[in-house]
Amino acid sequence: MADSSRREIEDLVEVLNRYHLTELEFEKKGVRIRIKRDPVPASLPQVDVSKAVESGSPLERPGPLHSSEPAHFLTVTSPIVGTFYRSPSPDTDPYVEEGDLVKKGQVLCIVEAMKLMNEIEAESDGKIVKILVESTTPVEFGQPLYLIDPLSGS
Amino acid sequence: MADSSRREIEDLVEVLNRYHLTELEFEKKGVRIRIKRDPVPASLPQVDVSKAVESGSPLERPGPLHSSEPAHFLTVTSPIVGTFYRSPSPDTDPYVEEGDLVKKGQVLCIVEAMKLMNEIEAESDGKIVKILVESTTPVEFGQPLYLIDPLSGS
Amino acid sequence: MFKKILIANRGEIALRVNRACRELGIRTVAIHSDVDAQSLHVRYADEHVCVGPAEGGLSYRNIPNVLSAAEITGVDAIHPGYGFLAENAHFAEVCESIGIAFIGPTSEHIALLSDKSKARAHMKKRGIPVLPGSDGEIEDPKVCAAIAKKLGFPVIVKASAGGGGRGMRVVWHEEELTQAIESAQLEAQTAFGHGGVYLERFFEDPRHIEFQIMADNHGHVVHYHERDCSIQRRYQKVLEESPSPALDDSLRRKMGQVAVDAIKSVKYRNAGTVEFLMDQSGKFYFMEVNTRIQVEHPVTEMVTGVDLIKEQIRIAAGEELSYRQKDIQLTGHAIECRINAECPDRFTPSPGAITKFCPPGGPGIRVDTAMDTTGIVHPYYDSMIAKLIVFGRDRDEAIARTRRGLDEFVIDGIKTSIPLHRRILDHPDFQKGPVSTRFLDRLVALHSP
Amino acid sequence: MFKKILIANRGEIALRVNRACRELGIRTVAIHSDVDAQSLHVRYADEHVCVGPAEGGLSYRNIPNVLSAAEITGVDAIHPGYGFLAENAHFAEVCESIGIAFIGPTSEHIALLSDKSKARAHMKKRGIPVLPGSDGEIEDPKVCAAIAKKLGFPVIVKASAGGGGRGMRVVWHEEELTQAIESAQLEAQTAFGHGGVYLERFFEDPRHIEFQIMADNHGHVVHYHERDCSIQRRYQKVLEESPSPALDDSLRRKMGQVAVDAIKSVKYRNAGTVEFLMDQSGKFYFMEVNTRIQVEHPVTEMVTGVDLIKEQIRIAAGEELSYRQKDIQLTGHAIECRINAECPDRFTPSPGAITKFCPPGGPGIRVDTAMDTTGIVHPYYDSMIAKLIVFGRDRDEAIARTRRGLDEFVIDGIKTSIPLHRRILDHPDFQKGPVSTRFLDRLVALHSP
Repeated sequence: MADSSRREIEDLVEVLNRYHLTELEFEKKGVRIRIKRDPVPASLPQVDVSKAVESGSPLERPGPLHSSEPAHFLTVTSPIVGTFYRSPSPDTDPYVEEGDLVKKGQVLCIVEAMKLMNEIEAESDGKIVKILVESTTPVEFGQPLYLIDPLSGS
Repeated sequence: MADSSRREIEDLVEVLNRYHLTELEFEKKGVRIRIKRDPVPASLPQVDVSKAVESGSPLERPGPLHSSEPAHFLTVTSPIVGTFYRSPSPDTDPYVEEGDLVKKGQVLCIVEAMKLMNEIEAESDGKIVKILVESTTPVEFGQPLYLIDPLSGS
Repeated sequence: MFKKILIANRGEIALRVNRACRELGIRTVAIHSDVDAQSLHVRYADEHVCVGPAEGGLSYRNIPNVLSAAEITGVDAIHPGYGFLAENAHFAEVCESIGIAFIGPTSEHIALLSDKSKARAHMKKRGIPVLPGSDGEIEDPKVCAAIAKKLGFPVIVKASAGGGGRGMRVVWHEEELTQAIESAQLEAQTAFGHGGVYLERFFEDPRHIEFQIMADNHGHVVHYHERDCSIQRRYQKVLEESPSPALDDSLRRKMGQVAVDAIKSVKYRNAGTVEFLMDQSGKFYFMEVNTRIQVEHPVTEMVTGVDLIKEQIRIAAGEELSYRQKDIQLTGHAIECRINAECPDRFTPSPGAITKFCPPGGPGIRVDTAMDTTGIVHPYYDSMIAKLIVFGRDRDEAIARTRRGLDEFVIDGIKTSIPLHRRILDHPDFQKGPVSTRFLDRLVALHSP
Repeated sequence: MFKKILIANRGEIALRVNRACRELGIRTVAIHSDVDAQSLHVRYADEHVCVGPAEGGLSYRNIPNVLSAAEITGVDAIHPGYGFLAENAHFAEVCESIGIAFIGPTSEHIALLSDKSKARAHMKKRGIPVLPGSDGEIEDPKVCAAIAKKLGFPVIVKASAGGGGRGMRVVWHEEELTQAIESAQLEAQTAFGHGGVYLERFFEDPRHIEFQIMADNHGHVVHYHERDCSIQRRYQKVLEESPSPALDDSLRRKMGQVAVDAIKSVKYRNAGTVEFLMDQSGKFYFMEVNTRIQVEHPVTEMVTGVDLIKEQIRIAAGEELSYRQKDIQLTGHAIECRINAECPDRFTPSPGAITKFCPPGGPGIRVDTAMDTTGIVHPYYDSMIAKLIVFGRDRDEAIARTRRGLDEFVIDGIKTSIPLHRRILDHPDFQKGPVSTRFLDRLVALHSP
């Protein structure tokens, strides 16, 4: 197995863990990876299994998420097409790092389009959970740039 | 795994979460992503199972036909393409009528093809339940001509 | 030759351009709105960039985002298709300024020719026959009335910036004139941001004849003969054919030469269409130049064997025209039916999910569409979902084959204009030959519920 | 003109004939086996008759049932397509005897020309160049050996009743001769019910060139120029084109005249194909006449603009040819790819359910198929499920466009020969021009697993 494949799988496992999935399948260019994990063992003791079996209706929709962390995350997306920069210039620090607390209206990054620097601001208070794009990367309209946890910021 | 793929997966997770789905499959230009999560058990105990059972599953398939009489009927089909005649000539009686009992090998009708008269015989004893084609009508290969009840003939 | 082209459009024309690029070995970048992410024009492209939300003004017409998409993908050229940014002089100008080839004429050509009144004046000065009318835009009601009287009623008020029937008013009596001018000005101001109007004599039963032109950067201009687009509903083309049943060879040569002269007089470049209005007696008048490839270009491709989009790309890359006029021969007859997602009786749009899409096949049939075996017709964009283009050895065969193609065409889930096309093709007047631009409005009025 | 035609076939050719009938305003009757009841060729027809179970010998080749179907539906004529009953002299004869027009040559023509050895002898007598070989069938091993030595090895043993490579043996050395003759006779007897064989000189790297012919009942004969069918796998045509890259205008005219002479010498009627073998030096030899419309007829239609099926029907109805030789001009270049349901490496059939079928579109693309947006490939019949036919202004454009068309073609659920066609079109030898009938076998041998 090539190193790159190994890395890909590990990346996928990370996603699986982070979002509490039980299965993830990924296929691209003839490579297919499928990873699977037993449903969350940690929470098992709290679930009343007998009742779960009794209820039995296959049509029942799942209720709100049990482990709800990601559900309330906000995604900051690019409002324009251009090139994403995390810092105002090559020799300055990034506007924000993962883990930073940000205020509504605070500049998070720049998207350059047609030589114009467009500042992208936070739409609410919160904590930067994840930076999704590397600096100097081209981004398209609607592309997710940051994950923000608004609860952490309050 | 490329950043763009990672981003795509995370986007999908977001959709999964937002709409409380348990499985999501996405395919685009040779990239296929499938993510899955266990249904959330939290709400299970609140379901009143007894009522769910009483109400009757809407998924229940209808059972075998209630009125099962035709199930054992035999269909006599035309083995050739041609014109169907119930009697050997225009001024004679039909070979058989509805309600007649017939013996295996008994001539039921004629199918004329290319000026040749082809006699069609009963393949088993039985009662003519129904004559399905009118005399002098063109018939195709496999077209049902008679319904026979073999039990009535025994 | 270009290495990579951004196709600034969607739907069938985006696929059409993509196909030309593939055949030339050029990589393609699709742009798309967010609702179009799964569209065929995106799937066909080598790369794709989302440029905005569903609404065209915020995505396909969004000049900064479209140009940014071109920059981040590093393309050499942009093909605008038709509609959206195809006739936007500002867009062409910015492309020029940042060194990305705009596959079409220069921004100056677009600016000059999109002002119908100026274009008219220019052509008149060069001896091109134009419709009798006012010299330039009109303002003073009294001057207007005098011109109108001299032309003879009915006259037509047209917006300089107009197109597609907007900002137009037919005036049958002198007393209606002032009000018609004012309402046309208002409509033009609202629709195009420029309220200028001019006057022309109005012909009641004209034919719409247009010549396809191609001009390279080396001074060569050729025409690919005419298209007859007289089958229109409220100034919108519905069905086109080539050659026109109203032209004989001598008239065809004469009009073709006038079209080439008109194009040469402005030192035009790339693909364009010279539109003429022709009266019942065969007299023809310059109307306008369309500075883009047109929806109906395939009928010309069918009867000349030329790939107009590839030729556009080659010329924009600086190559010479690959044909001289004498090489361009008309063979057979072609008809195009624009298949719209619309109710065939009331012409209201019929967007929604196409549950089954199965185009016709066999000899002489070409289908240009962005639909897969299923598809979605979004309410945000043009309702045209497919073009059925048919070739026959003569007009009779083309008509018979088009009817056959329409019969075979399966589009389930939405309503389409296929029944309207059947009515046109079944009509004895159409089958016989030349009809006027009012043929279809009359036919529709007869059938209206 | 006929009022109603029975189409005695299935698949794409049944649709092809149906389309011609629709365009001529003729009603159609489809025949079908029981597994084909839902097929597109049935749904397209005005009427349909089930003529037997799945197996072709009991349905599509079942002469009494097919003729009964014609009688009960009251048709004037039968179009046999290709395969099944198309070259069955007995079937044509019965049609003639009951007053139903057989759309093709007379039963006598079929009988004469389907005996390859007799046809060869006939043509030789009329001064048509035939391959050096035996005069008629051979029996005596000693006489054989003498002929073979005179011809020079290698020689080829061919069945008089043969076709598609069956009953053929290449003999490289004298000592193999007797055994080769015996085994060819046995194979021919088994396959065709007639064991007669004859000898010809064997060419190692020939081209297969054939001329499309049409002859009316009034003594007129024209040819529609040639098709190059050198891309074959084990004597089965895979890809065809027109014009041939191996012919220049002078050779084309010469061969065309010989083809017309051959056809006139037997007072032939309706559509036919004169097949020639051409050696590396450009010398050509008559091989045989195919007395039917052929799978590859669309490439001729693309470059001449003629509808050959309609012309067949018109002629069978007694009309004169609608073209004189001088009216038939070659324009551009056309390529046909036969898309088979088969594993592209091992060539084993791949029947089953097609879950998605989406043909390519746009300029220069024609698809002849009986598949809907989905479909079933039955194991009982020929594995060809579609023909991709492509027109370009020249061979280079046709090749680029065919590659584009193959890339666009979506057929999910089964394996197809599309990858094989890509390999052919990508090959520099093919792109450069003339290759021999052994090109593909060599290419396949290189790639075989």
